[in-house]
Amino acid sequence: MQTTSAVNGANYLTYQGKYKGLLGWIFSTDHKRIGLLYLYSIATMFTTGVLLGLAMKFELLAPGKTIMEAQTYNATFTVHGVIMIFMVVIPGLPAVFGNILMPIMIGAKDVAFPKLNLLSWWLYVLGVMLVLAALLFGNGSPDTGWTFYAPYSFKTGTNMLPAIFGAFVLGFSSILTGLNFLVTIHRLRCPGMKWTKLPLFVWTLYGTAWIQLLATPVVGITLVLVALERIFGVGIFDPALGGDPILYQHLFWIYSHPAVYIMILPAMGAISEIIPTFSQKHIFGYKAIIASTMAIAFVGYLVWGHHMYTAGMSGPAQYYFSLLTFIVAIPSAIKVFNWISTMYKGSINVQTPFYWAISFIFVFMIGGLSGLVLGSLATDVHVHDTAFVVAHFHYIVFGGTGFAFFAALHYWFPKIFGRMYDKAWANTGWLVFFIGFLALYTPMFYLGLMGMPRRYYDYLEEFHSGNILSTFGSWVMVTGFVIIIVNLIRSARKGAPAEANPWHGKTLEWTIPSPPPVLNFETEPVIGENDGPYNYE
Amino acid sequence: MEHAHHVEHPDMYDEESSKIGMWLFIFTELLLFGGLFIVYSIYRYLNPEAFHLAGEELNRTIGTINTVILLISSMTIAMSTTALRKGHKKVAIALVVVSFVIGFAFLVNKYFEWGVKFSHGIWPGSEQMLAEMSQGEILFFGLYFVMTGLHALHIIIGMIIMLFTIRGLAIGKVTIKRPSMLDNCGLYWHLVDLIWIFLFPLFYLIH
Amino acid sequence: MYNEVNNASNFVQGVDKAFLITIGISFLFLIGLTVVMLVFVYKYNKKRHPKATQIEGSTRLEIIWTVIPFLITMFMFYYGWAGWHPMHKPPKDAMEITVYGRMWNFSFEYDNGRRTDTLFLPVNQPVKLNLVAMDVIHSLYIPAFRVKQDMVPGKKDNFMWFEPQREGTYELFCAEYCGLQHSYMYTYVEVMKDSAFQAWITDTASVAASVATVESPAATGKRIMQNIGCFACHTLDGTKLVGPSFKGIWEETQTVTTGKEKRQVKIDEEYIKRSIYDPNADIVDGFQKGLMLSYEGQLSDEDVNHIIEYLKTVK
Amino acid sequence: MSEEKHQHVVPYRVYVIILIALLILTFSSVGITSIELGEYTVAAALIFAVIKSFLVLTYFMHLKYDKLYIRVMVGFVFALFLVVIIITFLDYLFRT
Ligand code: HEA
Ligand code: HEA
Ligand code: HEC
Ligand code: CUA
Ligand SMILES: [Cu+2]
Repeated sequence: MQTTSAVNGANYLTYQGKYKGLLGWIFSTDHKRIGLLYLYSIATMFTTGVLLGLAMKFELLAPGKTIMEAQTYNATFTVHGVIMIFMVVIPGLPAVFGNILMPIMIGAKDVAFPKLNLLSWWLYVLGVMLVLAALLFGNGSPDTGWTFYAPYSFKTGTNMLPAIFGAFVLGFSSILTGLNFLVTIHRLRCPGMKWTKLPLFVWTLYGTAWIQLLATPVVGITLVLVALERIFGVGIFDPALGGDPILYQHLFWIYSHPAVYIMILPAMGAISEIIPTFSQKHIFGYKAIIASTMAIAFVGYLVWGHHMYTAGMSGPAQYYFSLLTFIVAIPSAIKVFNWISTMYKGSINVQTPFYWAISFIFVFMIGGLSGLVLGSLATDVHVHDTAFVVAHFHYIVFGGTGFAFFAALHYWFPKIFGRMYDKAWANTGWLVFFIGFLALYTPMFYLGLMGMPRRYYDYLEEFHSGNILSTFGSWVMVTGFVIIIVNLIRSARKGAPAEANPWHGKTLEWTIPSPPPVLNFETEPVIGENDGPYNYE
Repeated sequence: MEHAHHVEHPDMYDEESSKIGMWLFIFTELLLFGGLFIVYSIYRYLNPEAFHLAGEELNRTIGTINTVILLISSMTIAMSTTALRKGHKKVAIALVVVSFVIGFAFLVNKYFEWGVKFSHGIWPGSEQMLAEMSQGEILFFGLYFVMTGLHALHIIIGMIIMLFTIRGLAIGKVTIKRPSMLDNCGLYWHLVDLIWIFLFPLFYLIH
Repeated sequence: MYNEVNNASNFVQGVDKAFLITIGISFLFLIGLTVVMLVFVYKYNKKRHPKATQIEGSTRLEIIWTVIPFLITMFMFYYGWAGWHPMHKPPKDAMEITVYGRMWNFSFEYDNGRRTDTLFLPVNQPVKLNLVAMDVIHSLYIPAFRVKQDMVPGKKDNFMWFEPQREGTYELFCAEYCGLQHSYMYTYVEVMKDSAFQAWITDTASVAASVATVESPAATGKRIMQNIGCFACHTLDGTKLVGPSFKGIWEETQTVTTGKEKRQVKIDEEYIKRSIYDPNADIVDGFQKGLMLSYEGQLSDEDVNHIIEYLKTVK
Repeated sequence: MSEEKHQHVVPYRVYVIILIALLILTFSSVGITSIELGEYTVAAALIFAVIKSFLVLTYFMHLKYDKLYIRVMVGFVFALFLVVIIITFLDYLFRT
C-alpha cells in the first residue's frame, strides 16, 4: 500500500488503533487525522458555499427575476456568507494545515491537548449542523446577511436562533483550536527550537491563535445578546427600548475585523514557506516578517470602526479609525516586499505551488490596495455597501486565503497523502481558475464605483454589462475548480508515491517520511545552532 | 478510549501546559464578560439618571452578603491547593466541598433576589417594565439580568468542575504529582470571583 | 467613478480627488511590484540561475520600506479626510427636509408639510436632510453626489447635507440591507431650477384637490396606497409577501392574536382602521409582529376612508 | 519539568490575610459609596474593585509565584481590554 515507516510499521493514514474504519478517524486524537477530518468537512462546506455563490451570480445575470425570488436571494447570500466566513476561511488554514503540520514543524509528537483538539472538530460539526438546521426547519433560512445587524436581525420572521447558536458554537471551536496551538507552541518545541528558529507558518499560527482567543468571545456574547433579544426582548439593542443599534455594530466588528486577520495571517504564513522553498533561498527579512505578523495581529484589533464610517459615529472616532486602518496596511506591505525580495537572486523552480503563490501575491495586492480605498474616509462614503466592497473582500478573502489554501494544498499534498498529483493538470486548473477569478470579481469594482449597492437582488439596467461579465467569469472559475479537485482526488488515491522531500524544503516536516508516521518522529529532533528553517546552501 | 490513546499517544501531562491552557481559557471568559462591560459602560454613560434610579431598586445587603461569601469560598479553594501540596488529601477535599457549599449558598441568595424582582413584575420583556420604566431603566434591568445570569451560569459550571475535582481527589487521579485539575478548578473559581468583584459595585453600589 | 457627471454636488471634487490619489498610487505599486516579481521569476529561474545567492535580509531596506509606505498612507489619509470633513458641517442657511425611511420606501417632508416620494431640490441651494428611520436601519445613498448616510432608528441628530450643483435626475438608493425588498428601495432626486422648484412646492394644494375631485374614492385609495408603499408588503393577487394579501379581504373572517389570546374577527371598517393606525394590536395568524408600523399621523382619517373604499373593491 | 513543580507552597496564613484585606476593602467600598460623592462614586467604587481584583490575581491566582511570561500575558489582556473600551468611548464621548 503506502510507503511504510518504522513505527508500528504504519503511517498515520493506515494505522489501526482501537477503532476501525470510519470510527478510527472520527475518534482519533492524532493531529494529522484531525487535520484531514477538517479538510474533508471544510471542503464539503466550501462546495456548498460555492454552489450558493454560483446561484447568486446566475440570478444577477439579468435584471429582474432570473432563477429565484427575492427572499431566496437574501437567504442565499446570508448562508453563503455564514458558510464561507465561519465554516471555511476562519478555520481553513489553521485547522487543516496548522493541525497536520504545526506539531511536526516544531518537532513535537502532537498538540498539547489532543482530546481537546478532537473536541474542537466535533464542535465544528455541531455548529455546522445547527446552521444547516436553520435552513431546513422552521420558517425559512435566515436573511440578515452574515453580519446579523440589529435591529433587523430580531425583526425578521426567519429562523435565526439555530443560526446564531451555530455561529456561537463555531466560535467556541475556533477558540479551543487557538488555545491548543498557543500552548503547543509555548511548551512542545523540540530541543534547540528557539523562538527565532520557528518556521514563519508557525509564527503566523501563533499570532492567529491570539486573535482567535481574544476576539471570538466578543462576538460570542454579542450573538447571545441578539438571541436573548429575540427570545425575551431584553432591549439591549432595540432602539424602541432605548438600545443603540450602532453599539451592536461596534461589538460585531470588534470581533469581525480581527477575524479577517485570522483568515489572512496563516495564509501569509503558508506563502512565507512556499516562496523560500521554491527559490531555494533563505527568506528575506525573517525577523521583519515576524514583527509584521505580530503587528497585524495587534493593530488589527484596534481598527474595527472602518466598517462603520457611514453608520453615524462621531468625528474623532472616524479620524482615528481611518488613521489606524492605514497603519495596519503597512505590515502587509512589508510582507509583500520581503516575499518579492526573497525571489531576488534565488534559483526559482516554478511548480504548481509557486504559481499559486505568485498569483496569491498579485490578487492579494489588488485586494489590499482596494482596502486602502475603503479605509479612506471620503472614498468609503461613496463605495461603502456597494459592489466595490464585495469585490474587495472576495479579492482578499478568496484571492488571499483561498489562493493560499490551494498553494498550501499543492505544497503539502505529497507529504500529507504520500502521493504526487499530476502536475500538468494542476497547472491547467490553476490557469483556468485564475482567469475566471479575474473575470468574476474585477467587474464588481467597476459596478461599485458606479454606485451599485450590495445585497441587491435586482438592479437597474445600467449595471447590466458588468454583471454579465462577472457571471461569465464565475463559470470559467468553476471549470478550473473542478479540474483542480478532480486531479487532487484522483491523485490522493492513484498518484505516484511521493518522496520524503520532493521540493527540497528545509523545515522539519520534510525530514520525515511521506506520509508521516503515527508519532511523527522516530527520535525527537534536535535543532543545532546552525540549523534553521530556511538555511539553504 | 483512554487506553487506546495512551498507546497512540504517550502521556502528555505537563503541569505548566495545563496551567497556561487554563489561563488562556480565562482570557476568553474575561473578554466574554468584557463585551458586556462595554455595553454596560456605554449605556451607563448615555443614561446616567436612569441607571442611578434603577440601581437603587437593588438590594445592597444581599449583594454584600454574596460578595463576602464568594470571597470566602475563593479563599477556601485556594487553601485546598496548599493542602494538596502539603499532602493533606482529606483537608483538600474538605476545602473544595466547603467552596462548593458556599457556591450553592450564593445561588440560593441569587434565587431569592431574582424571585423578589419577578414578584414585582420585573423580568426581561415584562409588561410592567415596558409600561412603567424609562428606556434607561429597561436597559439597566436587561443588563442586570443578563450579566448576573451569565455569572450565575459560571458559578454553576464552576461547581460542576468542583464535583469532578472532588472525585479526582478521592480516587487518586488528582495527586501531589498531578495537581493540575485542582489548580485549574481553583483558577476558574477565582475568575468567577473576579467578575463578581466588578459586577457588585457596578450594579449594587453606584447610585 | 460615476463618470457621467463630475460636478453634481459640492462634494464630488473632494471625493474624486481622494479616489484619484488612492487608486493612482495603488496602480503604481501594483504594476511596479508585479513587474518586478515577474522579472525575478524569469531572470532567476533555475535554468538561468542554478545556484541561489543566500541573502538573509537588510535592515536598511526594511526601514525604507516601512517609512515610505507610512508616508504614502498618511498622504492618502489626508486626502480622504479632506474630502470627507466638509460633509459633517452643514451651513446655517441649508434648506431642511425630513426624510422618513421605512420598509421599503423613502418619503420626503418639506417645511410646508408637503410630502413626496421623489426628492425635489432646487439647484445651488444647500440642503440638510434630517433622517428618520421608522423600523430598521436604512441608508440614503446618492451615487452622483457621493453622499451616503445610514438612517438609524432612534438615533438623534441623524442628518446629511450637500448642495446639488447641476440640474438633472439622479438615482437614490437604500444602501443598507433592510429585508425583502431592499433592492427595490430606491427613488430619484430631481434637481431643478430654483424658479421651477418654487412653483412646484407652492403648488401642492391645487394638485391634490384636482386629483381628489376627478378620481373616485376607491381610485384615490389605491393611489394613496401606492404612494405610501403598502404594496411593498401586501399583494392584490393572493400571494403572501411580508403581510397578508388584500385579495378578497373585505368582510372575510380572519384569525388574529390580540395580546395573548387568539380570536376570530370579521374584517370591517373599524378593523382595517385599527390595522393601519395600530397594526400590532391584532396580529394576523402566521405573520410577524413589529413589521408593519403605525401610519398614525401620516394618513389622515380621510385617507384611510379612501383606502377602505378601495379595499372593498379588491376581490 | 518535574523540579519546578513543588516550589511554592503558599502558607494558609497568606490566604487568610488576603481574605481579610478583601473583606475590609469590600466594606469600605460599600461605605464610601453610601456617602454622596456625586461624580466620584463611580471612580471610587471602581478603584476599590481594581485593588481587590489585583489581590485576587496576585495571591489567590498565584500570579506572584508564576513565571514572568504568564504575568505579561495577563497584563496584556487587561490592557487590551482597556484600550478597546477607550476606543469605543472615543465614538460615544464625541457624539452630539
Ligand atoms: C482576509 C480578509 C481581509 C483582509 C486581510 C482585509 C484587509 C484589509 N481591509 Fe478588508 N474586508 C474584509 C476582509 C479583509 N480585509 C471583509 C470580509 C470585508 C467586508 C465585510 C462585510 O461588510 O461584509 C472587508 C471590508 C473592509 C472595509 C469596510 C468597507 C465598507 O464596508 O465600507 C475596509 C475599510 O477600511 C477594509 C479595509 C481593509 C484594509 C485597509 C486592509 C489591509 O489589511 C490590506 C493591506 C494590504 C495591502 C495594502 C496590499 C499589499 C501592499 C502593497 C502592494 C504595497 C503597497 C502598499 C502601501 C503603499 C500601503 N476592509
Ligand atoms: C471565503 C469566502 C468566500 C468565497 C470563497 C466566496 C465565493 C463566491 N462568492 Fe461570495 N461572499 C462572501 C465570501 C466568499 N464568497 C461573503 C462573506 C459575502 C457577504 C455576504 C453578505 O453580504 O452577508 C459574499 C457575498 C457574495 C455576493 C454578493 C451578494 C450581494 O451583495 O448581493 C456574491 C455575488 O455574486 C458572491 C459570489 C460568489 C461566488 C460566485 C463565489 C464562488 O462560487 C466562486 C467560485 C469558487 C471556486 C470555484 C473555488 C475556490 C476554492 C477555494 C477558495 C479553496 C478550496 C478549498 C478546499 C477545496 C478545501 N458572494
Ligand atoms: C413593512 C411591511 C408592511 C407595510 C409597508 C404595510 N403593511 Fe400592512 N401588514 C404587514 C404585516 C406583517 C401584517 C400582518 C401582521 C399584523 O396584523 O400586524 C399586516 C397587516 C395588515 C392588515 C390586516 C390584514 C388582514 O388580513 O387582517 C391591513 C388591513 C393592512 N396591513 C393594511 C396596510 C396598509 C393600508 C398599508 C399602507 C398604508 C400597509 N398595510 C403597509 C406589513 C406591512
Ligand atoms: Cu432600506 Cu435597504
Ligand atoms: Cu475590517
